Amino acid sequence: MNSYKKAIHKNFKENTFFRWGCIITVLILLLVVVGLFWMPYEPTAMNAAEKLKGISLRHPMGTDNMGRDVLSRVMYGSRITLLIAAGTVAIGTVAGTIIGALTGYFGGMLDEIIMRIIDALFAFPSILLALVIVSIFGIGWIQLLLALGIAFVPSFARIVRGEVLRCRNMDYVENARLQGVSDFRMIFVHILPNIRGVLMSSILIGFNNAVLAEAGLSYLGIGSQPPYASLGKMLSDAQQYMFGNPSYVLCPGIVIVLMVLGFSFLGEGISRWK
Amino acid sequence: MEIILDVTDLHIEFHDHDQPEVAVEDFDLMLGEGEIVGIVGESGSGKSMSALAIAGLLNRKSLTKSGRIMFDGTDLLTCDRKKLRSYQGDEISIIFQEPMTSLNPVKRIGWQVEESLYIHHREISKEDRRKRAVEMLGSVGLADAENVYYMYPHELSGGMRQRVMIAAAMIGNPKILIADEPTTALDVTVQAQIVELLKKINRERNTSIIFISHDLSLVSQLCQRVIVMQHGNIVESGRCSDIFSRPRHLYTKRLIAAIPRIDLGDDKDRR
Amino acid sequence: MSEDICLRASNLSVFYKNRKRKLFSKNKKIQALFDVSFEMKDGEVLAIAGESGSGKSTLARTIVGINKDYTGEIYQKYDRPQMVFQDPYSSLNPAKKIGWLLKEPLRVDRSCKWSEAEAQKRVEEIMEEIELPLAILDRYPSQLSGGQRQRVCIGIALMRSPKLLIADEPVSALDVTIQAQILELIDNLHRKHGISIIFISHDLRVVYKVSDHVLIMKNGRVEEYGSTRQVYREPQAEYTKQLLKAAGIK
Amino acid sequence: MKYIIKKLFMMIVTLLVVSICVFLAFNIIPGDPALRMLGTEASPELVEQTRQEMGLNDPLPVRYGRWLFGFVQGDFGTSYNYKIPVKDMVISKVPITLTMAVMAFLLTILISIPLGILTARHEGGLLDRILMVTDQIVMSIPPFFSGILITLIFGMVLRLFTPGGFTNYTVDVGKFIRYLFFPSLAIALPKVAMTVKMLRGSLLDESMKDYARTAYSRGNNTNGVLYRHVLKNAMIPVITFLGMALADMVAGSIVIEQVFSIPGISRILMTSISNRDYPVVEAIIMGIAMIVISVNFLVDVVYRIVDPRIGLEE
Repeated sequence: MNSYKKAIHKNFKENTFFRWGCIITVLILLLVVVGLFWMPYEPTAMNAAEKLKGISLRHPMGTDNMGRDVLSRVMYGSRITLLIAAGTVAIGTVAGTIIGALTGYFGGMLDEIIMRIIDALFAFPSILLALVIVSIFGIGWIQLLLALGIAFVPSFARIVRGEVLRCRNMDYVENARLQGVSDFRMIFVHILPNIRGVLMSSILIGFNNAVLAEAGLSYLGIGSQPPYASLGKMLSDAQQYMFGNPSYVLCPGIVIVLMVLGFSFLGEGISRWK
Repeated sequence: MEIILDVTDLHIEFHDHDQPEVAVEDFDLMLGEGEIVGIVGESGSGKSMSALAIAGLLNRKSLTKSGRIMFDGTDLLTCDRKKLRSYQGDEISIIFQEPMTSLNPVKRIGWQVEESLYIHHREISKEDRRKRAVEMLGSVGLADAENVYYMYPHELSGGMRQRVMIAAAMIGNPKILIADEPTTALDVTVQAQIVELLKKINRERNTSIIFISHDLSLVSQLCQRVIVMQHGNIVESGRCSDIFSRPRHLYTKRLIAAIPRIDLGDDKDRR
Repeated sequence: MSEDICLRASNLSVFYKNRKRKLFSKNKKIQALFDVSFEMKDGEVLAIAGESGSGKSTLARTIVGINKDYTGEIYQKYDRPQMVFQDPYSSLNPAKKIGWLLKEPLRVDRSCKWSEAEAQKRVEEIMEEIELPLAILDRYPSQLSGGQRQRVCIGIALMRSPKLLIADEPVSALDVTIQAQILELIDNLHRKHGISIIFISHDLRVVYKVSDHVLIMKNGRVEEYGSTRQVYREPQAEYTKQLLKAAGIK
Repeated sequence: MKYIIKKLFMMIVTLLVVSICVFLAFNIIPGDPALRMLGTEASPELVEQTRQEMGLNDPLPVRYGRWLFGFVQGDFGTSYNYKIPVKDMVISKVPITLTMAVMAFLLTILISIPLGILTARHEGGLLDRILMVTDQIVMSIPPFFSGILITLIFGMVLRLFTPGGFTNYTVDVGKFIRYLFFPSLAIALPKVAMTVKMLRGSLLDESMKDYARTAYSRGNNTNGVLYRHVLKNAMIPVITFLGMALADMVAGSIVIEQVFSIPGISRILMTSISNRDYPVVEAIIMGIAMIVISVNFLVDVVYRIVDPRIGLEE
C-alpha cells in the first residue's frame, strides 16, 4: 500500500495531467459536497430586486433572470449531474459487464441474438436512445437516469465481451480449466480481474460521456424540471441573456467543462502513469 | 579479403530509467567482402542491438552511442542522416526475425520489394522496377513470382514472407546483408531452406552477411567466423570450427553444452 | 491388454468448429487429426514431434479434454492429466500472485478438502520440488523470468500429484541455457515420481534427449512411431528423414 | 465482393432488428392512439370505428408488417396532433439537418487529420503538449456550450453572422450554407478533438511497429515512413471512429439546432416528444437509425478498401 502512496505522490509531482486532473476534480467535488450542507441562498428562492446581476461579492456567479443566485443553483445542479452520471455509469458497468462476460464466455446462439440486439441499440447514438425512452416513460430525472443507463449498456457490454473473448482463449484460462475450475469461478475470479484496467478507463470515459449527455438532454428540457436547477437547463435559460449578462451563461457552462475536464485529465494522467 | 565494414568500440546505452543501462559494450567487428559472420547470444546479450546500430536503425532520443562504424570511408555513427539513408537499403540491408510483422500489412508485395529501388534509383522506370522485382522474387525461390507480386503479406506463409523480405533487402544488390534471427520464427525444414538461400546469395552475389542467432548449431552450418555475446559484451570470437572444438570462455562452453548431443551409435547413456 | 498401458488412442480424428460468424458459413468443420493411434506405457516419456500445423498441440488438447469434438477412442488409466503450455508468458494469470495460483488447484479440488495449513505445506513442498525460493510466492507473474514462470507452471501442474503430464513445447520459448535447466527439472521429476510424460516439441535434438518413444506427425497424421533410438537410427518415413536432416542430425 | 454482400445482408438484419425495437417501443406504451387522435370527449363508438380504420385491433405482427411496408414506401403514418402525414411535416426539414451533419463531418476530417499528423510528428515537443492540452479542453466542452460560445464570439462580438438569422435553402443556398457553417463547427469541435487524439495515438503506435523499422531500413526518411507506410495503417481505427462520429453528429445536430434556432428536424422532434405525438417521433427515430446503419455499412466498405486483410481470414 505504501508503494501506491509513493506512486501517487510521484505522479502528482511529475505527471502534469494527473496533477491538474486531481486539482480540478477535487474543486468540483468540493463544490458539490459543500452544497450538501450549505448553500449561499436557497437555489429556488427568487428575488425580483436582483435580476440578472453580474458577478459580485454577494452573488459570486451573479443572479439569473428571476433573481435566483447562480452559485447556489450551480451547486445544486452539479450535484444532480454528478448523481445522474454516476448512476448511469453504474447501470452501464454492472449490466454491461454481466451481459458482456456471459455472452463472451459462453458464446453460442444466445450470444448471437444478444449481440444483434446490442448492435441494433448501438446504432442509436446515446442521446437519441435516451430521447426514445424519455418520450415513452415521460420527462423527469429518474427517467433520464434510466434512459442514459440503458443507453450506456451496449458500449460496456461490447467492451467487456471483447475482452472476455480475448482472455477466454488464453493459455491461463485453459490451464485453470484443466485444474477443474468451474465456469462461474473462471469468469468472476480468473478473467474479470484481468480486464480491470480496460474497465477502469471505459468507466472514466463513460462518466464524461454521461455528464455531457445529461447536460445535453437537460439543455433540451428533459431532466430535472423547474424550479429545480440543472446545469443544462440553466444554459438554455441563460442563452437569451448572454450578451447583456455573460456571467449567467458562462458560469454553469464552465462548471460543466471543468467537471468533464477533471476526469479526462485524470484518465490521460493514468494512461501516462510513471 | 578486403574489409568492407569495420566496427570498433561500439557502445550503446539506454536512458529510459533513472539508471543508464548498458546494452552493448566494446563491440568490435571486421567484416570482409563476401564473408559470413555469425553473432550468437541469448536474449538481452546485445546482439540485435549491435545489428540495429550497424543498420543505422537506433535513433531513439533516450539512447547514446559511441565508437565507430566505418563503411565506404564513412562513419555511420556520426555521418549526417541523409548520407546514412543513402546507404540504407542500397548498400546495407537488414532482415528481421518476424516476417509476419516486418512487412507492411496494407501494401502489395511488389510495392514493398521494389521500394528500395524507388527510393535510391528514381531513374529506373516503373516497368523496369516491376521487372526487377519479379525477377528478384523468382530468384529467392518463390514460384509464381508474377502472382506473388500482386499479393498482400497475409496471403503468404511465414517462409514465403521471409523470402519476400530477403528479396526486398537484396533488390538493390547491397554489399552487406544483416540477418537478425531470420529463421527463429520458422519451422525447421523451412529454416534449413532459408539458410540455403542465404548461402546461395552469398555465393552468387558475393554479399557479406552478418547472421545473428541464438542457435549455435545453426550458425556453425552457415558462418565462417562467429562472435559470442553475453550481457552486452563479446566473450569470445574466432573461427567457427575453433570455437566449437576448443571453447575458451565458460559461457561458450555452457552454450555448447546446452545443445542436446545426439549419439546414434552407442547405447543411450542419458538415464 | 496389458495392465501398464496408461494411455491409448485408437483411430482418433479431431475436428475444429469454424467459430466465427456462423450466420453464413455453414458450420464448416475443419479436421485437424486423421486416424491417430498410439499407446503409452506407465512411466514412459512419449515425444510427439512435428512442425507447426502438424496437429501435435491438437492431440495434446484432445487428450486433456480441451477439444471435445473427436471420433475414435481415448483410454486413460488415470483421470485429470495436467498440462504445461508453451508460452510461460500467457499461461499464468497476470492478475494473480504466484502463491494464489499454486493454491488454486487445491481450492477447486472436489475430491478432498484442503485446509489452509495443508495447502500451505503442499505449496512449500512443490516450491522445493521446482527449486524456487518461497519469496516468489508473493510476486506477480510479470515479475518473474521466463524460466521461473515455466517452473511455476510445472509446479501448478504437479500440485495434485498427477500421473500423466503433458508438456506442450515447454522449452521452446526459453533461452538455450534455461532450456537445459528446465529439461533437467522435468527429467528429475520423471525419475523421482515416475510420472508419465507426453513431451511435445519441434526440436528433434531435445526430443532425442528426453524421450523413450517418438511419434512423428505431419498435417494431422502420424508419419512414424517407434522407439526414439530406432527412429533416429533408421528413419522409415521420408518426412522423418527430412526433419532429421534439417535439424543437422543426419 | 462476397464480403460486401455479407455486410449488406448484415445491415438489413440490423435494420430489421432496429425496426422491431422501435415499433415495439412505441406500441407497448399505455394509452389508446385512437383516443389520443380524437381527444377525450369522443364517443366510444367513434373511437372504436377509428380503431378499426387505423387497424389497431389487428394482432401486433400484422400491424408491424403494415407499418414496415408503409415505411419502406414512404408512408410514415399520420401525426396525432396535426392530422397530416408525417412525411409532409418532415421531408422539407431533412436537407437542413443532413447538410449540417455532413458539413460537420467534412470539417472534422479537414481539421483533425492534419492536426493529428502534426502532433504525432512533434511528439513530446512543445507544440504537441500545447495541442494535446487544448485538445482535452475542447473535448470537454459540450457542443451546445461551444455553440453558445461561438454565437457569443463570432455572432455578437465579431459579427461574422447574425444569430437567429437563418436563411432556408429554398431561398438562397449560399446564405444557407454560410449560416450553417458555425453550427456545424460547434458539432464538429469535440469530434475534431477526439479524432486528433485518436489519430495521434494510432500514428505513434503504428510507427513503433516492425514494418516501420523495415521502411527505415530501406532508406526512407521520416516523411517517407509516415506517408508511404504508417498513415494508411493508422487510419484503420480512425475510419471506424469517424463512422461512429458521423452517426453521432446526426444526433448531435438535435441539440445544436436548438442552440442556433435552426428549423430542422430537431424542433419537430422535441415538440412531438413533449406532445407525445408518437408517429412523428417514431418516424424520425427510425430515419436517423437508418442513416446511422447505412453509414456503418459504408464504413465497412471503406474499411475493406483500406485494409486488404478484412473479410479474408475466414
